[in-house]
Amino acid sequence: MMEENNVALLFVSHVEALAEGARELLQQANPDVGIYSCGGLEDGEIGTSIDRIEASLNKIDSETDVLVFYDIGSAKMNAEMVQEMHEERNIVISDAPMIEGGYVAVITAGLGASLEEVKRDAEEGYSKGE
Amino acid sequence: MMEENNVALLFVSHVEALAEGARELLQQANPDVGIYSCGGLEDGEIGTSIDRIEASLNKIDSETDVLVFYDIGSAKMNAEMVQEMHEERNIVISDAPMIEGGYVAVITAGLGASLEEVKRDAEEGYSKGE
Amino acid sequence: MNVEQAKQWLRQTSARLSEHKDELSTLDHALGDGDHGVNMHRGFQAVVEGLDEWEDLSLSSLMQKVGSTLVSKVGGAAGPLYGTAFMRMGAAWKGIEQVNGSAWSEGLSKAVEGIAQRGKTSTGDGTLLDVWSPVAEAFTEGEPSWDNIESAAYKGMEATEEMVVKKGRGALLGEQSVGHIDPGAVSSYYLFQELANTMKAGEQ
Amino acid sequence: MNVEQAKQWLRQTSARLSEHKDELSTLDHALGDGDHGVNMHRGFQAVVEGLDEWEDLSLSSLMQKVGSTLVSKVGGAAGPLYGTAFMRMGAAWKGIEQVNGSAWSEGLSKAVEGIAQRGKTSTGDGTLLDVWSPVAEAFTEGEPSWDNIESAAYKGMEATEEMVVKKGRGALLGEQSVGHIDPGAVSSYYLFQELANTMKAGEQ
Ligand SMILES: Nc1ncnc2c1ncn2[C@@H]1O[C@H](COP(=O)(O)OP(=O)(O)O)[C@@H](O)[C@H]1O
Ligand SMILES: Nc1ncnc2c1ncn2[C@@H]1O[C@H](COP(=O)(O)OP(=O)(O)O)[C@@H](O)[C@H]1O
Ligand SMILES: [Mg+2]
Ligand SMILES: [Mg+2]
Ligand SMILES: [Mg+2]
Ligand SMILES: [Mg+2]
Repeated sequence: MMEENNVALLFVSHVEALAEGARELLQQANPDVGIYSCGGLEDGEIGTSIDRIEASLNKIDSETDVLVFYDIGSAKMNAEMVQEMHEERNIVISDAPMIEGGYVAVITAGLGASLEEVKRDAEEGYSKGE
Repeated sequence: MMEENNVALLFVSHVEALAEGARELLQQANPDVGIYSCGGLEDGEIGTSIDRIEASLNKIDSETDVLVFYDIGSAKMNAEMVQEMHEERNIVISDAPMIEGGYVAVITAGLGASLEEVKRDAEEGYSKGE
Repeated sequence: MNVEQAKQWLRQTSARLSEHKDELSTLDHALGDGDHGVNMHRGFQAVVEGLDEWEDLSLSSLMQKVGSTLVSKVGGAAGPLYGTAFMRMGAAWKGIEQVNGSAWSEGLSKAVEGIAQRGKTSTGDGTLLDVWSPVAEAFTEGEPSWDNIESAAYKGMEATEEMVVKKGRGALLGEQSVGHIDPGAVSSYYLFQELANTMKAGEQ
Repeated sequence: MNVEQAKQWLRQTSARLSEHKDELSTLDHALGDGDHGVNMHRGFQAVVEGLDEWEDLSLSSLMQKVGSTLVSKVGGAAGPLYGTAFMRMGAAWKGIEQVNGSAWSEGLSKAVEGIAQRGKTSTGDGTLLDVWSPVAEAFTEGEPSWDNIESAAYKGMEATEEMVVKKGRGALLGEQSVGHIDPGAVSSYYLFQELANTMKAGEQ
C-alpha cells in the first residue's frame, strides 16, 4: 500500500534506551520505513559517540537519504561531524522535537515524501495536544 | 545551591525504555529534581496503562505538584483519566515536546519555579539547533 | 437489557473481536500503528475474565467495571475512549436493573458525550464516535428497534471511509486518510451488532 | 614546538585534567550536567593511550589523531569542540615539524574558527571559546611569550564568570548563569597552562 520510500531516519541520543525506545515507538507506526538508532557511550555512560553514529549510518544503504534527529545540542555537533565526514551521502539534520517530529517523519516518509519534505513536515507539521 | 523545588516531572510513554531513557537523560541535568517515568504495558507491548501511570504517581509525595509529559495522544488521554481520578492532587499535563520541553522543565524546576512557570517554560522556552 | 443480557453481549463482543483481530489491526495499519485488533482483543479478554468474578454486581457497577478494565487493559487510544463510554453508561444506569427505551437513549448519549470530551472530538472526525453518535440517536424513547440500531452502526462505520481523519494517529495522514475505514468505527460496529444480536435473541 | 614537546604537552594536560576531574564536574554541575571532568578525563586518557601507538606520526598527523580521538571519546559537547580545534591545528601545520611564531598564530586562529563554526558561537557567549580566542590573539608573528599566553588564558577563563551563557546547556539558565565560571573555559585554561609549562621547560 505504501509507496517505496527512500528516506531513512536516524535517532541520535545521549542515552541508548532513549534512542532505541524512540525507534521502537516509531517503527510501530510504519514497519516499512528504515529507522535506526544510536545512543550513549561505549562504557554505558551518557553521551554521544561519533563512532556509534557512523556505525548506524553504515547500516543504511548508501543511496538512501538520511534524516537525523537528536536529543540535545552536543548530539547535534557530533552528528554534524559525521555529516561532514560523509559528504558523498545525503544526510540532513533535523531540529524538530525528536519524538514528536520523528512521528510525523515516519508517517510522511512512509507516504514516499522526499528528504526535504520529510524534514519540513517534521519541523512544522508536528502538533500535540488538541 | 538549588532552591527547594516542589514540582516533580512524570514522563509517560508508550515504550518503557523511552520513558526510562528520558528520565535518565534529564536526571543527569539535575539530580535534585524528582523525575519519574512509566511506559509500555504489563506484557511488554507498546501502549500506555493508567495502572502504571497511577503507580508512578503514588511514588510522588502527595503534596508535590506534578507536571506530566507524554509522547503521543493516547498517552495524554490516559494521563487525563488519572488526573481526573486524583482531583485532590495538583497534576498538570504539558503538551511540550517530551524530551526538549522536559529538559527545560528540569532546569527551571531545579531553580525553584512554580508548576505554572515550569509548564510555560517547557512549552515556550524550548529551543533547538541554533 | 438486564445484567445477564449485558454479560452475554460482552461475551459475544469479545468473541467477535477476537475473530476479527487481524482484520482490525490491518485496518489500523493503514491509518495508525496496526494494533487496534490486538488492543481490543486484550481489553475484552480481560473483561470476559472479569465477568466470572463480578458475579453479584448491579448492571450499573458492571458497566463501570467494564469501563475501568478497558481503560486499564486496551493500551491504545481506544482504551480511554471505550472505557469512558462504558463508565458513563454505568453512571447513567445507576439503580436501573433493566435498561429500556429512555434509559438506552440516556446511557448512549452520555457515552457519546464522554467520548467527545475524552477524545476532544466531534462527529465527522473519522473516528469511532461516528458510529456511537448515530447509534445513540437511533435509540428513541420507545422500545429500541435493533435493526435500526444495527444499520445506524453500519452506516456510521461505512461513512468513515470518505472522511478526512481529524483525530488520533490517522490525522497525520491528512487527505491521504480518505479511502480507509476507521478501525475504531469497525470495532464499534461489531460491539453494536452483537448488542442487537443479544437483544434480538432475548426477544424470541 | 616539535612533535616530542607536543606529546609532553598532551601528557601533562591529561594528568592535570585527571587531577581536576571532580572540580570540573562540580563546575559543570552548576551550569550543565556535571560531567565535564569525566568527559575530559575520558578523552585525554584515550589520547595518552594513543600516544604510544602513534609513534612515527608527523606533528600535523598527531594533532589530527588527537582531534579525532577527542571527538570519539569525550562524549559531551566538549568532544566535537576540542576535537575540531585539534584537527584544525593539525591541518594548519601540514608539513611543519617545528611550530614557531607565525605557525602558532595560524594554527590557533584556525582552531578558534573551528570552535566558532562547530559551536555556532562567538566570544562573549561564556564558553571555552572565551579562552581559546584571547589565547590565539596572544600569539604574535614573533616567538611566543608563554607568560602572556598563560595570562590571556587565565583572564579569559575568569571573564566567563560574569557572562550570561549563550551556548550549550548553561544557556537554559539565562541570567542565572551569571556567577559561575564555565567548566570548558577552565579545562581550556589548564590545557594552555600546560602548554606554557611544557614550552618553558624546553627553553631552559
Ligand atoms: N482523539 C480521538 N477521538 C476519538 N476517537 C479516537 C481518537 N483517537 C483515536 N481514536 C479512535 O481510536 C482508534 C485507534 O485505537 P487504537 O489503535 O487501539 O489506539 P492507538 O491509536 O493508540 O494505537 C481509531 O481508529 C479511532 O477510532
Ligand atoms: N555551542 C557551544 N559552543 C562553544 N562551547 C560550548 C558549546 N556547548 C558547550 N560548550 C562548552 O562545552 C562545555 C561543556 O562540555 P561537556 O560538559 O563535556 O559537554 P555537555 O554539555 O554535552 O555535557 C561548556 O562548559 C562550554 O565551554
Ligand atoms: Mg492503533
Ligand atoms: Mg497503539
Ligand atoms: Mg556536561
Ligand atoms: Mg554531558
